[in-house]
Amino acid sequence: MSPPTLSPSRLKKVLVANRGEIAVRVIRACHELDIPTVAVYSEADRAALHVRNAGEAVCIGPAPSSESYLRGERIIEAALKTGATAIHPGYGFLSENAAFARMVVEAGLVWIGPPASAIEAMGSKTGARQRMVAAGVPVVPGTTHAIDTEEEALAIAEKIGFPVMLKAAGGGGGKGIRRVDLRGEFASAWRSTKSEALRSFKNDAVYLEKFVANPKHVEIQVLADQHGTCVHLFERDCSVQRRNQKVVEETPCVVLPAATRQAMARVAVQAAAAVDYVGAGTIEFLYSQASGEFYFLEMNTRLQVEHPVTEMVTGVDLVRAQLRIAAGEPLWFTQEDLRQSGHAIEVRIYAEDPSNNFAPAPGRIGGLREPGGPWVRVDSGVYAGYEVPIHYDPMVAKLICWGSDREEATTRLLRALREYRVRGIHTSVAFLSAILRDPEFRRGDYSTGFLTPERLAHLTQAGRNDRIATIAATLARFEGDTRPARAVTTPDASAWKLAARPGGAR
Amino acid sequence: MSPPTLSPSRLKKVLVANRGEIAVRVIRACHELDIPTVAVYSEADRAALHVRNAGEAVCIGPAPSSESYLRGERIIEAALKTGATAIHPGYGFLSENAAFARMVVEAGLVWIGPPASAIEAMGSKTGARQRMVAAGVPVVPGTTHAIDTEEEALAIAEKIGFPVMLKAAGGGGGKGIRRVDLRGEFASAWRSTKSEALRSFKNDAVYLEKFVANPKHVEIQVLADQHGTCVHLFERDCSVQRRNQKVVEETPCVVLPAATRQAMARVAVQAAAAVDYVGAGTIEFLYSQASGEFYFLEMNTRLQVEHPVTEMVTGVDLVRAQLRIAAGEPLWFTQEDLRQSGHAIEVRIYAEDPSNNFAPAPGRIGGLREPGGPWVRVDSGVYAGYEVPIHYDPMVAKLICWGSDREEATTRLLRALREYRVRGIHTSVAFLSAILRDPEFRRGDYSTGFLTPERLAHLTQAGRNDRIATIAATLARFEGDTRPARAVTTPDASAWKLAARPGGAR
Amino acid sequence: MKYEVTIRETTRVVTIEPEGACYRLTWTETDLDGEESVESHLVDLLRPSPEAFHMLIDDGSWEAGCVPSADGYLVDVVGVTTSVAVVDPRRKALRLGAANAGGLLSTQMPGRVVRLLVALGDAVKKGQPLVVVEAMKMENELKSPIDGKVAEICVAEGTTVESGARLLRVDP
Amino acid sequence: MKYEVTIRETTRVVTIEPEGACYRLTWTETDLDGEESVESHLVDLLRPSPEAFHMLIDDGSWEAGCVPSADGYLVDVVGVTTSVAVVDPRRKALRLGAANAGGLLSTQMPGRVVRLLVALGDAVKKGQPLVVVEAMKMENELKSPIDGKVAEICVAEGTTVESGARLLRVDP
Repeated sequence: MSPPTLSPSRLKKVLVANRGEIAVRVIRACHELDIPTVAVYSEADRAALHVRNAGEAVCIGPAPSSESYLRGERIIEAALKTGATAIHPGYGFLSENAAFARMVVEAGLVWIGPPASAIEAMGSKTGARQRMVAAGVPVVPGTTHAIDTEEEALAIAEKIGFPVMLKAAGGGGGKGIRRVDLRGEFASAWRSTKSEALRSFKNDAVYLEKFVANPKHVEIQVLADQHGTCVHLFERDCSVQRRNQKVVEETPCVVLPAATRQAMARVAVQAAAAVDYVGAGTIEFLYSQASGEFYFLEMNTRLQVEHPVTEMVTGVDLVRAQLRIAAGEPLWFTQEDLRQSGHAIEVRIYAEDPSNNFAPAPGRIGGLREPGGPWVRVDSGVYAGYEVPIHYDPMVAKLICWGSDREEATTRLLRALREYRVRGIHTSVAFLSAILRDPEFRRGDYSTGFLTPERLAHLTQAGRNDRIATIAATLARFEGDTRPARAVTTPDASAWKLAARPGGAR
Repeated sequence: MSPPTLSPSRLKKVLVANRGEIAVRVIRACHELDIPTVAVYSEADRAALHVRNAGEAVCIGPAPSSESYLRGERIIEAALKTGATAIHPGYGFLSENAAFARMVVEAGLVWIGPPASAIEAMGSKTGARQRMVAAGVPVVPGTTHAIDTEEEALAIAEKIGFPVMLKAAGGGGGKGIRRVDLRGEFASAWRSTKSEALRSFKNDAVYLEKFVANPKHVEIQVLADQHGTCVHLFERDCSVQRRNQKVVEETPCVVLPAATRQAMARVAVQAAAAVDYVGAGTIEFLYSQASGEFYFLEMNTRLQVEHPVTEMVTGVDLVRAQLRIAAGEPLWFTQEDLRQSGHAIEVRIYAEDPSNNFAPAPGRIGGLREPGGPWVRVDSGVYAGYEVPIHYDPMVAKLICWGSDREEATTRLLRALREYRVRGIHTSVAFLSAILRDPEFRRGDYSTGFLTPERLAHLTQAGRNDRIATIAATLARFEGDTRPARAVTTPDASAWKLAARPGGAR
Repeated sequence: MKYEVTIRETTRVVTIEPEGACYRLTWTETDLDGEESVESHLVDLLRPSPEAFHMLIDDGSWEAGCVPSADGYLVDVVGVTTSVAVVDPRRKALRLGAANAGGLLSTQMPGRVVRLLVALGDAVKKGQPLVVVEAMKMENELKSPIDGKVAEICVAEGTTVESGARLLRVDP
Repeated sequence: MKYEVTIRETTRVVTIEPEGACYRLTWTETDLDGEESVESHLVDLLRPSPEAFHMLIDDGSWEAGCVPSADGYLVDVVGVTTSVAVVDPRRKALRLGAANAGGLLSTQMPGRVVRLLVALGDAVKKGQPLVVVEAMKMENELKSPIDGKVAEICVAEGTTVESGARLLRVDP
């Protein structure tokens, strides 16, 4: 895997059209290749970490993303003004916006992502299903087109058999999806899915799929260069989900038979080839542990939040790969060079209160100590003293651990979570520890139905230490009441205390 | 490499007889195996990170290590008091003290290290040389016994040929070593080596070796279980040294031919077997790039500071391995399972001022931001607000990066150093970056003579940014003078400024 | 000194006194069966930074973060953040007199008021949604704590509110 | 406002004025050939914490740490820490009058005084070792800044000293 040097002409300076941990991640990859970087930021993000870490920074508008991070023309203007020659979109925001991808290229800039045509082909869920069927890729039984009327939809549902899933054709990110278990619930589900689809995606087209019971969500990472070579980097198991949002991701998927892994990977490369894909992409599948079958779900034509677990087991830096592919380099390794080595697990740290129905918990991080040591990776978007803003996604960091096997990765992640200190806001840290301690999670055969309401109720109460909290709060109040002028015990002040401490220094 | 579960009976609770980053490292490994931990600390270390991270903590005496970390009987007392069943010594302090190892075992505790007999056998440099010669291990030409008189020593030196090295038989850590280039310098070198040996090691025995010109310092990591199995984990190149102290360590050693690596590893396993070694150990060699020959230098019968680079390329957690071996488990992998995958480099972050002849720079860390992201490992012993004490070693952290090849590891480490922010004290961060940018370092064929006075003068001046420092200090002073009541611009206060900023928000 | 320390509806009366260079904390703990036992701990406290409390409690090493909040502290221990109210009983009567807690609606979460569902003077039922606050792309409905009449509205649609901010008052 | 800012024997006279919500800093830079050029920068400053200075300087993103020290600030930029003295010229005369800098010996590094090599009244030469301070297992010899006589000794052997502490005074 000896890489040639990066062709320098096309990536003189990269603008990162994103914020948070992913903007920091991309900036890091650029700096490792000695490519200068430009951050863009909204007025609410002057203090954001990606602004601190970038080489340059340009303000592109007010706090709401519709007035800043989603304003393609301002981003392109910032690139031209600072002399950036390429744009990396991260994930979310404009990353899967084909029109923006086109604008970037038309402005004479390099788009670090797949061609607009590939984004479009995969952007419509029904269109993608049609293409995949044509390419011989197995899809979940159902319609490949949006359905016009409720009557027609109901007829199809009865033919396929309940339960079924109603899905917004223009949807994504777990929204616009509704399960219907019974005939009697169909009418109301149909109407609410259509109206949510219209509201969320400005497109009320809805299609229908068979509901696969207790599936695993397994996805395959692919990388394709501009010269027709496409490889896969194995799978990720992202079945721990809450409200269709991934919470924990790992690789390998322990219950996936080797032959199924190979078949799934082959199909994924086929799917990418079918849309002339270039860059990093992910093909999502449902995998039934009961039947051993798998079905194409959708393709994400961008970097995924969970890309680090793949990096940890393959040794391939996916963002570096995106940059080199965008610079026109051929892939510098073959499918045969790639191996899954050890095991990696990622958890997403959110600013939310698990004990209060996961209410968002923005606010000032009064103190922060991130874990470290061997095989612990923190992809963070925050720092001590940072005010987590109310305007954006509540994810503050990702924590990834590698281990020589799944047990080692799990216990290492538990250790790292134990070290994680986020002060002044609620986070999901203890909830994530509780998931990692759950016996079903430890077996590895959990499905997307893992986080049942009962299990959530149980897991969100784990790890309480009320006596220690009682002691700390009492000390805080007492020191505040009795020594308001100097409330902090400095290490110095404590030195003399040792001598007086019973059983202490001798 | 599927590990059996840890035999639980012998390691119920582990006391870590050390401080700083290595104590934190060992505590992490224990917590990953669900083993409770006990920290010991001196009165100067109440605020140390290892005390914060451990499960329990016991004060064992005043600041000087001779009254705390070197007091074996107090450490054993602390173990018995807290119910610890085993002691891990880290490196330095009592880690290579055979008498302490014996005391631990006699107290009924598990010693997480090699048998006292192996420590003793390797503790005397001359004794070790004798044993190695007997075991067929190549040693540097010279004497295998301490030399009695100056006359005798001079005669041997003339026979071997100048330059020669005078070495304290009881020495270690780069101390008690003196190079003699000319006959005329011999008398004074002899006397000063003897007196330094007496002062530092309470043992004035001195022996003599041929000086190997421009060698590489290459060492082999071994792991041996209690059941007679010993494997090696390849080499580390630790040739970047200042005053015989390692500064940068990497693996693999790029100029080492595969056949030499194999021969050296075979010899290392032989050397370990010759003393019935158990646990993690390192055999150090001098390797001559000119002749292709290598010579046994000494064996370190403990964990090394630079163990992380081996972990990163082999995937083996060496501290976890120490614990499992001490618990009586057989090694759970074979030599054939081990591979060198990619490349890893470590740099040591010191509290010192490179621009002022590397003067120690203890003091309060006014702010700290450690780097993160993919394949960046920070083994730190400090935190923001911590006062680096004057009493101990100036190393505050180690930074380790892995890459799929040496170029990737190097550029990643440069990126991580660029992110490293240690406020309020001088550190070696920029000096380390300058080393990594040096063309000779980049070629990889540097020897232990790499850091010449001329190169040091050059490297310690790199990376200055006086204009930025001028601007920042002026701002600090101006805000202090004009708004003493509220010297800090909060993110909030800055929001309104954006609107007014020329070319800012629109 | 005595404090009433409340975590999730459980209140402990904690006595704290300096003892040598440490602190002694004592309280009576009631277990699930109603059995009472006295807890007494000697705490060697170090505050590496104002919000970080490192405590050696009978040799055990514990760390908590305490960040002052509207009604006490936000305390985090091993990843769990909890609101802890600490009340000095001598001042309690005073505070209760001043407050009018029953019908006050405030937000636990900073955000933006996206919809006001009631107008001044409206009769409302306990549990009826009154205001919708949005943060991080999630909407939260805040419900009336009591039956009554909307007596005061302190925010308008579009207002950005801090955590703990008073939104409106319902009088019984 | 004007300041004299000194880094490693180079002094710049820097003018700083608020400009809109930013600061304008101006000074004359002299290059190695003695050529002078005027530098003028608009700085958007954010202090995420008291010691952290994040600066957008003409769109460039820079960060420095500034920790107050005995004679100004310890400033770190991309891994290099430097002492920076910042003097208000209007107050300078005053300070010079008070100080008696020439023969003062102070330590840059906190540590322990392990040996005093001179006694009160001793005649000493410039460069002659006067005191040995130890920190982190390394000994540092501090030398006389001038020829003269030891006029004052402020520490004893075994004393622990802070960075910047005055150790002794040599009068010419």
